[in-house]
Amino acid sequence: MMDIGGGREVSSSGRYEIRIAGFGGQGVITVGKILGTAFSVFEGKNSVNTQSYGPESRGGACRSEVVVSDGKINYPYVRKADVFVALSQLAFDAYIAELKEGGILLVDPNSVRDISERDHYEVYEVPTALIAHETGNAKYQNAVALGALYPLIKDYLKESSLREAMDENVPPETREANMAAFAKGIQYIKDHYHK
Amino acid sequence: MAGPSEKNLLKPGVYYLQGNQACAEGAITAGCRVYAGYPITPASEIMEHAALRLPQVGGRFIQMEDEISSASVLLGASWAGAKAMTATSSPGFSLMQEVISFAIMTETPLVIVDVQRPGPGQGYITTSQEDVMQARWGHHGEGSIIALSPASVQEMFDFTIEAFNLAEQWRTPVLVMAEETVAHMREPLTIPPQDQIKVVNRKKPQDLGISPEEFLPYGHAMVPPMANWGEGYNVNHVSLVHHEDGNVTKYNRDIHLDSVSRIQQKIEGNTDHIARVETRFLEGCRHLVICYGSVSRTAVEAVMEARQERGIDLAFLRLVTLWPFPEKKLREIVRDVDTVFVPEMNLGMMKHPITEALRDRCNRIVPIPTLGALHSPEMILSKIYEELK
Amino acid sequence: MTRHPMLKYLKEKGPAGPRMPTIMCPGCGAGQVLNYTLHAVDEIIHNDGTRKEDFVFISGVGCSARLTSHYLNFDSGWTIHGRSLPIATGALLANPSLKIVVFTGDGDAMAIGGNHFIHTCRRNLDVTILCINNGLYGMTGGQVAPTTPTGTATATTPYGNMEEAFDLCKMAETSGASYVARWTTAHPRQTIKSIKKGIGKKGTAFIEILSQCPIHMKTPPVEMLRDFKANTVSINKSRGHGEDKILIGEFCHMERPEWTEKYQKILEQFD
Amino acid sequence: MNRLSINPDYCKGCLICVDACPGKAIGASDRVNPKGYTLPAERDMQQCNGCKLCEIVCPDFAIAVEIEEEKS
Repeated sequence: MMDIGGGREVSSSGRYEIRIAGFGGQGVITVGKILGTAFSVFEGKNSVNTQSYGPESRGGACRSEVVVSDGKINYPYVRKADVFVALSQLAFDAYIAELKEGGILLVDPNSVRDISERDHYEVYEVPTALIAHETGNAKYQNAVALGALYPLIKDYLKESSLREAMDENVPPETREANMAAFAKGIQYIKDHYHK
Repeated sequence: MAGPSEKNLLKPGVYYLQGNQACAEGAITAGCRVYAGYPITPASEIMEHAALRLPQVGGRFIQMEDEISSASVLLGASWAGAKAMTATSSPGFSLMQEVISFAIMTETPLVIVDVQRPGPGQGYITTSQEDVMQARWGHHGEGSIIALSPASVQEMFDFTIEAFNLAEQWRTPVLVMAEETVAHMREPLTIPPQDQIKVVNRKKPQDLGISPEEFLPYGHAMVPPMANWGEGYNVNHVSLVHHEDGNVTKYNRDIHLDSVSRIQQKIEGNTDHIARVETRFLEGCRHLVICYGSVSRTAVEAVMEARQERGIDLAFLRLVTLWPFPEKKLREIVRDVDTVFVPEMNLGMMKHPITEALRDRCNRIVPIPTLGALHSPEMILSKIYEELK
Repeated sequence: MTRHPMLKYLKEKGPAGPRMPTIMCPGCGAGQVLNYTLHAVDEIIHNDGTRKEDFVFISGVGCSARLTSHYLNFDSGWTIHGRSLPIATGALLANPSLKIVVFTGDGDAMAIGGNHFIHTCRRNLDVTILCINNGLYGMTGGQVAPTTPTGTATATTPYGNMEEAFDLCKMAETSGASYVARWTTAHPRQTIKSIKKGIGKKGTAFIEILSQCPIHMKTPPVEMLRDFKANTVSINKSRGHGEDKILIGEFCHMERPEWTEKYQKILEQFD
Repeated sequence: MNRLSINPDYCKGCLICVDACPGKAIGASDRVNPKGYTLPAERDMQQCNGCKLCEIVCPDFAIAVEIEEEKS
């Protein structure tokens, strides 16, 4: 697996930064938790997962981030994101400026309609809400997004790590549906972007 | 055979927990077996974790009707021999001040975690360091306090254990002044084998061969031994000015001055044992950043970058304990610097004891205030570069 | 595009941008209670001649409290958790003619605010208390409350709630409130009528409104509203045989001297 | 015939109005607002008796009934 930062205590360079944003109820926070668990529990890397939220448990802006490094992580939040997953226009507008040049941008095109300076990033458009709806429940939008994200960051972690982390962080009765939605996300990227 | 409390402790190893959860696990590891709490963002997860875990280790959890009653539970529990804790956030912390004052005067070991959020009033629900003065001066009356400032999920675990140890060792309430940043953050947490974790228990009169008849609940030593209810020591807990035996009549000013001074000196006089600071790049530095809590994670990154990119001779000092304030230690290690930067998530609070301590050790103190969110490295760096042009 | 008739009582946007839609979760009963309250207030303003500027809405903290926060086009206060009643008391002492309506929740009124609640009723101060009872702490994430049914699993009772719940109306009645009623969000017309009566009553009016929290109860709002209808029975009809069902209706409606009226007699000694 | 107005920005798709309407004049539409909430819509306004229960029970003040002027 890709070594990040060479295990030294580094400042901003030796970090791999992922940000997921949307609105309350889309499962944004769970995705961050799963990624953090995957990196730290199953890949043995150091990672910090943080979240920011408004008082609204539904509908309000919501953001979850994971900073990964083989070394020590001091500043816990994203400084310049390597990967940005945007599940709503509001979230996209709020954080696109902090995605680094050439960074990976994964959006749901049905809610993020206008992407300014598209050529600055590696853009992937996945209708996560629609796909989740097709698997039977919009609630699994975040699992679809996680599945779509995996092939784009597979240099940094194994699919098994993500699956095991999902196993630990979703209610047991939803495990099967989550795994199905996750697989659909991977498939979509394979079919549309050959990754 | 280990009783329920040992059997269900977290096995040694690496976990990926939220700061709030690590805090509750730290309390359990330290021997906390009574938890009382009340819902408040951003501290509720500590209570929720305690509600789940305490019965598993033979402890008892209760959700009380408010913060005043939650804190009051700790007095009764501690007097009845248990290690007890509650966690709240800034508005609830204000409500608990009377109990803290009471715990200081009755020398009652207990732990209160304050996951700070912005104020005043409802303020907001994100991160803050705006309660650090209330921690020291919020309770009515004299007396001192011990307050720790965790900056990571590991420290939310370690410092909660340390808080109980300090409370039991010095017979005093101890505050864990956490911040929403570390409370809601998830990071790897290493839990060492149980026998490698130091757990301190209060000294009891029985341990010192003091019989109930000879026992002075507020006597015998700078830190009096503590008798638990139910063990036949007929101890009266009183917080009116009292003699060593707890007698509150025969008021006289000398007893008043002596007893309250002892209670204060018990903490302030032992700052060297209690207080801790961390320093980096201090040798021959020209300038210095002093910080605490989660801000220290931004500050250390800014210091490294300022040194690497512009070769600025900048050192880093972190207050691990806020109170008792380590003035003597600061004056020993900071001899002669030009500018001292003090980034805080408030409008300038710890800068006051820092200014007093380094009055003749630096040319100027430059606060870097912000509210409601962690400083970004750029915020601190731009101030440093601007001031040191 | 016709606009909802009660929007005239709400601040939809301001210089700092839109304030609506409200922060409440989809299908939350608190929003319905606000709607019913505004319907009641609207009728009072038009029929009884009470001026709009005489109304004051006060709330503490919690989901119920967000109703006043910044949506109401009235004098209002979004105050301290559990302390809206002492604050209302202060307003009455300064100006007894104010029509004070307090939005509170089961936690806000009966846990942290419990002591102030029983004393306000004992004094029979002229305030209308609308207690939106969703049986849990919603804003902080679904913790147990003094009204959570025994046995319920919540964020702080993972092994099932072993405590007994309060009967809020009984407490209000025994503490001295002069008007006490219980409805549910599934009884709109009755609730509106009752709120009108409560506001019109000189003295403490306590109206408990069972309200759905679809998010933490993980149940569609429509289903919860149907349950409210099915699991309640009016005290007039029950005649004692609806024991397993929750009693709704007016429990108490009596004349008791109101605090500021009694104080007026003291003041009048010095006229 | 009475007409319904739905404010797509305020509506949160709880569909309480659909269930409350005595004549079943309102139904869930296939339209979704930017937040993904399913919006209600007129289903059979012949059944609407102008009781305005939908307006009263709406938690978000997002639905309004326009009563048709009585033709003399």
